[in-house]
Amino acid sequence: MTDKPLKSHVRPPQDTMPGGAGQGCPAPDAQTRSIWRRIMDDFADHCRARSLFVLHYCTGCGAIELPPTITSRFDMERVGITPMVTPRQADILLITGYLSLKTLKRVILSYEQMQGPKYVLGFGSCTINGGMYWNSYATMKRLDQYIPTDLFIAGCMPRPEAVQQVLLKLIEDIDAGRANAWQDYYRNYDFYLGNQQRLFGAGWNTPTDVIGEARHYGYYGPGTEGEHTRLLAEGGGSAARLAHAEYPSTALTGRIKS
Amino acid sequence: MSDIAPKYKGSMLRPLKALSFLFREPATLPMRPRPAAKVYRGFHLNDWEKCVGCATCQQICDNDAIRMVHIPALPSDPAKGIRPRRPAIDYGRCCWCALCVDICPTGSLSMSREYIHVSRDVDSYFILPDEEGMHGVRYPQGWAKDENADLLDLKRQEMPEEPPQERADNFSEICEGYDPQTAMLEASRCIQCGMCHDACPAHMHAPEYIRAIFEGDFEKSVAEIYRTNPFPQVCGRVCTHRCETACSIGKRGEPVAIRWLKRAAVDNVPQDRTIAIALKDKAKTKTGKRVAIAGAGPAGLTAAFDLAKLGHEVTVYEEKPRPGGMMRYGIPEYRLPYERIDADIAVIEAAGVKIRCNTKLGRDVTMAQLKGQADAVLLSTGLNKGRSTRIPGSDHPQVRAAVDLLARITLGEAFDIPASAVVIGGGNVAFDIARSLARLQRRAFGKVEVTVLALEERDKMLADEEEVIESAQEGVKLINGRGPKQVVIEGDALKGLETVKCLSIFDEQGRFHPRYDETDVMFHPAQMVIEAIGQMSDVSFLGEDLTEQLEWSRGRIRIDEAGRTSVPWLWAAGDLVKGPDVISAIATGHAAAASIHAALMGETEAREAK
Amino acid sequence: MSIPARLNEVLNELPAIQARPAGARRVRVDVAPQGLPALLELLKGRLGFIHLSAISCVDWIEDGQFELVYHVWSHEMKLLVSCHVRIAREPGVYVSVHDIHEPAGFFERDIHEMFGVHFDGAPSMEKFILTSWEGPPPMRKDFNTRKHVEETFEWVDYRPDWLKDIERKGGGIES
Amino acid sequence: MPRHGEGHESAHDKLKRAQTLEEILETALGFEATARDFYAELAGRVSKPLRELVEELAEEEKEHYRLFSELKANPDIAGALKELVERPAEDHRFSDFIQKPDLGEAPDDQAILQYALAREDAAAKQYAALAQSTPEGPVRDLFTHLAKEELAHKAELEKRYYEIVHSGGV
Amino acid sequence: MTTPQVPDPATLAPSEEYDLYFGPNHPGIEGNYSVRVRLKGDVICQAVADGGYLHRGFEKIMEDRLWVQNIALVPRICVPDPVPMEESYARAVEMIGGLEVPLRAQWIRVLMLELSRICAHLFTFGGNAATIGLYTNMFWGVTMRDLFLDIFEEITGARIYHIYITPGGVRRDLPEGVLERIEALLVELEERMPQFEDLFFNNAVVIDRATGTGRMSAEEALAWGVTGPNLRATGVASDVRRDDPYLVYPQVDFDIVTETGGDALARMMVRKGEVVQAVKIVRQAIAALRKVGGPVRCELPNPLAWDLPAGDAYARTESSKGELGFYIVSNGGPRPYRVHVRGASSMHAVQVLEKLLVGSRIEDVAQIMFSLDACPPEVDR
Repeated sequence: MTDKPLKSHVRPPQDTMPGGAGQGCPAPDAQTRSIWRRIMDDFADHCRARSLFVLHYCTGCGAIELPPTITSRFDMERVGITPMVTPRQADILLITGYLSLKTLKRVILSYEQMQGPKYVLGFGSCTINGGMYWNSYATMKRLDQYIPTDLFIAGCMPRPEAVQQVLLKLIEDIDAGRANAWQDYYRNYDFYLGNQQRLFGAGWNTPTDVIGEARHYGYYGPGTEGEHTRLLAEGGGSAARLAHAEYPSTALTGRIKS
Repeated sequence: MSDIAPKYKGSMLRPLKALSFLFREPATLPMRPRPAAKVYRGFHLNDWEKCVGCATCQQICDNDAIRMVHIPALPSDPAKGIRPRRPAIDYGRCCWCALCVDICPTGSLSMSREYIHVSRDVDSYFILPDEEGMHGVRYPQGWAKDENADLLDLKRQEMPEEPPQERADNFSEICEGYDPQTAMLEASRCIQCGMCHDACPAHMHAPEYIRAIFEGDFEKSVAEIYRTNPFPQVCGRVCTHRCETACSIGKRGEPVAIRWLKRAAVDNVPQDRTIAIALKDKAKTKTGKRVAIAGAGPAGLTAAFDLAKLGHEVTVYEEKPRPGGMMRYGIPEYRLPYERIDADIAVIEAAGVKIRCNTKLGRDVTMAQLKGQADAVLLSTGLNKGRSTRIPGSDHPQVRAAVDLLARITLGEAFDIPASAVVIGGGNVAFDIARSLARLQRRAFGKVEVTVLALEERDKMLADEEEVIESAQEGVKLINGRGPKQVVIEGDALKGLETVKCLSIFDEQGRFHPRYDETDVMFHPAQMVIEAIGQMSDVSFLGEDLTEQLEWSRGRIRIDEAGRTSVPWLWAAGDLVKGPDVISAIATGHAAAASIHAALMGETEAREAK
Repeated sequence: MSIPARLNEVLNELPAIQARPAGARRVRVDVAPQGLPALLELLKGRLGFIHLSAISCVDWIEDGQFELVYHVWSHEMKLLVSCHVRIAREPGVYVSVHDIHEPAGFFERDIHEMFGVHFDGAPSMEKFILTSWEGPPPMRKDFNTRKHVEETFEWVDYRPDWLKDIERKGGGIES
Repeated sequence: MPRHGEGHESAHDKLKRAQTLEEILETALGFEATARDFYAELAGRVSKPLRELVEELAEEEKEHYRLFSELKANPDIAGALKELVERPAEDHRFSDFIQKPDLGEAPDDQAILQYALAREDAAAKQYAALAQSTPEGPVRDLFTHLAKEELAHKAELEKRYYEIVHSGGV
Repeated sequence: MTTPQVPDPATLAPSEEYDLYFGPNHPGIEGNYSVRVRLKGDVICQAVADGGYLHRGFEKIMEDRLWVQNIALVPRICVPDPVPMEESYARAVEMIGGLEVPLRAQWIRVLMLELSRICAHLFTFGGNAATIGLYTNMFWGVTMRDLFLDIFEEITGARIYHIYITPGGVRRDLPEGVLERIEALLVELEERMPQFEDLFFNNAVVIDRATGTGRMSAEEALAWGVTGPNLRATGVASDVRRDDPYLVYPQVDFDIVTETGGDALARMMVRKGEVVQAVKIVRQAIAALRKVGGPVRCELPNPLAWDLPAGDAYARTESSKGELGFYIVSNGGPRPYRVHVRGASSMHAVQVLEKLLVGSRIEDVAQIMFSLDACPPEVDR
């Protein structure tokens, strides 16, 4: 964190006007969709809400309450929620408690690989304001600064029943079409990237081209690009980014004694 | 695949064993939250009636999750240790360890069995717990304090005292004081909530000096005490310890012995070190201003000490042969030994205060002379004349005032000790004279014949509880609910006192409104009747024209909150203007000294001094 | 709770050693830095102290020293010997004992990461836990974790409704 | 100026003779006036610390005078009396079994208060006794009301007495 | 912004070896941990453990908390088996402060330790079976464990993080009727054991997969610092409860379960045996608790003003993972000067795992790691 960008940066307003200034097709907002499109969306929401896959990634200590939630005693399979091993096929990313900085990098990588619409649930106090490890140098303090979070749940750690309730609430939100925090990642990518760079330094980047995706999905807003994404671009083209990516394959050979 | 060992080759029918599962209870629970256990640590509850806002929960919280929220509408009473603030808890930090519940001095904080809160809005995780619970659903209480889970030490360290038979006939000090080890143990009970600081009239830095004792640094403790109180020896023994009434630990247990810790601190520091500490902040330069103080009581000497440290030339005039005022001549030695008073006064004299004894204002020196010799004069002569009930026969020579007798005992002037005596009054002064007389009687006659007649009932007595208990141990009889009717005299010998039953003293609004039952008359035979019903000041030394010049309110000199009278060069402090105890006198002494200093140094606009 | 005789014999063979019992089945041995490997060899060879339970490092910043504590356990004697060694904080270099006790590899790497003590000859001095941390070794006493957190992170500024109307009535959060 | 103290005995007979409400009120007003003048005169003689106390007593008597004169001027005396009587009031003795001292030249605060208390008590007793002796009707109501007024005033003085004598003005 | 160009594979050096990141996001890993393996075909020729994903700097923030405040932090060090952490911290503080724990509190601690051991082993049954693809055992193990968590909730007020054992004893006495409910649960567990055996322990596939996987000899185990069930699986009967007894373990009659195979199967068999022993100990604890009365906590000073005398202490406990050590140093202040947590998995998950993986096959990585019961938070702290 040698060259830290500006300490505080104002986060642009959440709800940008539909058909924002950026390029690409305007985001399909509720009113202007055709009847047919709206029926399809509602049906898609309904089906998606009934078969959510949770990414099987125990990011923090709260993950010990996931096996009881998924296995027979509290059995979330009744509402169609089962663990899924890979981010590509997962809908929900559970941040179960604290995130050490190293895990936060992997969480951001996994989050960006997940297909939209995707949902993030913050378990326990550590995701809200630092929790027990508020004075630790090694953990992040507020989850919603690094990836957009749909719902938080109180507890240290939340019980399986509480996990059930948050998942049911999520299903409700999806049905009602409210669970769209993930769009905020595109609309205000600069805010998130800024926070991430503040922790991991200006050189921090991920192989996902979030800005391209924002344009593709039509969520490109005034907050998508800004002062931090400029730092990202300055860090060299995608080749440099690949080389500088977090897990160079050569790391292993360096240490193996022939 | 290697061939399977025969022992594990199950038979074809083995899978049928699984059929037994058809008839078993499924382990899956319905999709509703189960009720939590009886001691479950769920969301917080706080009983706002019991909570006094002492913020101990904030101190123990290891996640810095508790913030105190000031709420003006709540009751606030520094004297009883109640602050208008309640804890708010940040569920973005809390780990539900319930240390706050276990340390809560009043036991108001507890946890409910509610454990579900799902929300997108981060602000909803900052709650102000009350009895309703987080969502106002009144979940039953879960984890609460019980005797096992109490983190506080509710019992006070024993104060070693002389047993009754040893102290009955002598004036040696009863309380022997804490040794350093016990003092540190007692000091460790303090939770630094600061309620005592608010309740004390002089706002002593009690938490600081208690913490210093706990750390074993008695000299730092003495330094903290001398910031606000130049009489640690005296106040360590006879203070009315309002701080202990406000102490948070006192809400459910015995309060921290704040008074006795003062004494422990100053007892464990040699006198020369105490003087060095007390005079650390003495001004180097003299201001050249002179201040005359009438009355060497706690108020006068405190003001003298402050002013001397500020560099003024201070002279104190005292009518009695030794300085100390009511501390020496009003409090018996078994409560406050005289060498302790001298120790405190020695520190004050070391600050450069000159005390002229046996010089009575109005007799040996006049107000005009004081005004002439000094730039400012402070009156702190206190209330040293006893009030009489003036009931019929109360002008008989054997009807004495308690304060006069106490002064005589201190002065050592002999007086004919009555074989039996009756004391009218139920306050500390009444018990002081009763127990002193009991000692003198036991020494002279070998038995005690003293009866205290108190207007109040046993549970509403004005005197301290330990006074009443200890006096009974020393043979002093006590009769409650008696109002004096008349003194019975035959010829010129006093036979005794007639009293009537007092039904109630205060009416419903709590105002003084005694009601008597005329028919219930008792006769108490006694050779002497001592009146300890109140005291009055003698301001005759002021002289006619000054009395006229001064403003008066309700029979006492009118002063502003800093103690300055309407006459610019005259201040007043102590019982003369504001009582009732030593610590209040000290507080008014500080105020007067500050006001005098400000006036003398011209910080306020230079009103025409003379 | 005295020191077993067999152990005493071994200890007396080494220079600059103080040993004293420290509770049930615990013996504390203070040894000079250069004497430690020999001590571990002797204990392992003669008395069966084959199990290195842990190597702890304590940062005595006032004395400018690190204290390395080697806890070795003997299954035979049912005894834990804690060998205390004091090394200078700067440059904070010491010799590796991984050849005597294999588990030392992990502990030395951990101490290197957390305190910055370099162990000559250690199998690996690379970072294991703090790969994403560029700051100083965090367990050193001169690294203030609270100050670091205050500079790096921002806290939630809660504005719930109940707080707003208390503030309207003149109340509010006390600092 | 009638010598203080003895005015009450003759007042008893005077009141006995008066029948109509106006006359009774007239005589009561007379007593209040004498008390007020007595305290006003006394205020001049005492030293300053006590002057304020005595002036307050004079003020209170003047207040009494105003109350009674207002009542007198009220056309429908009987009606007004009825609701005034309902308010309960009880009789209380004194804290120190106070006798009426002879004030002498330089009375102190305790002596003055004891005198005032004794005077109020005597007046209250006397009105109460008269109320007993008169038949049901407006006259009895008037006497009861007068007794209650005096009692209320005495309670006020009692509180002042406790504050000054017993608790040392704290 | 240009689309990312992927370097032309042809330009890369030819190699029949390739590297694989096993974790941190992997169902087979218990918690958040990863191993970078170099594969030649399916056989691993090189493994490097990479931890630190669950690092919270416990030892640093424990230096910033009062002695009593730390009881809230310590259970969080190892999530599947929190009670030994609380007990070991409490005992280390008691050794420095010279506190006397009342007898009843000691028995309650033994009860809690053994119940927690049963929970941890049930969880490991489930986990180990899952890594072989046998998910039914995971369902059974976790559900049975959940019944024990209900008991913990009833006694301590929380399911996982009890924060119940405090220096000087325990925070509250047992609620009535809980001993009977524990006995009923033990009977239910014993009824279920045969079904576990049928499903898992006597399962031919499991035995075949587990035999010889991750084998280590007794000498290797002792040299590598292996402790706990993994060491006993190689035939060495070393158990902290017997060698360096604490609490009332000397009065408890239990035998140390050992196997000789030293491989994944032996480790599972040792754990199965330990569950049976733990049930035996819990029964003895219940019997004792019915007789032993008295306080559950010794007199403690006010936590805000409690200076522990200067000194250090190394408390060792037998957790379900192995030997757990708390080395605490006090400089006479209100806060610990240094706390060093020696987790059993710090040996098993790093050097031992790297050695065992070399030569084994890629599909056994998860099984070897779970059979070692390596709990990553213990390693990273």
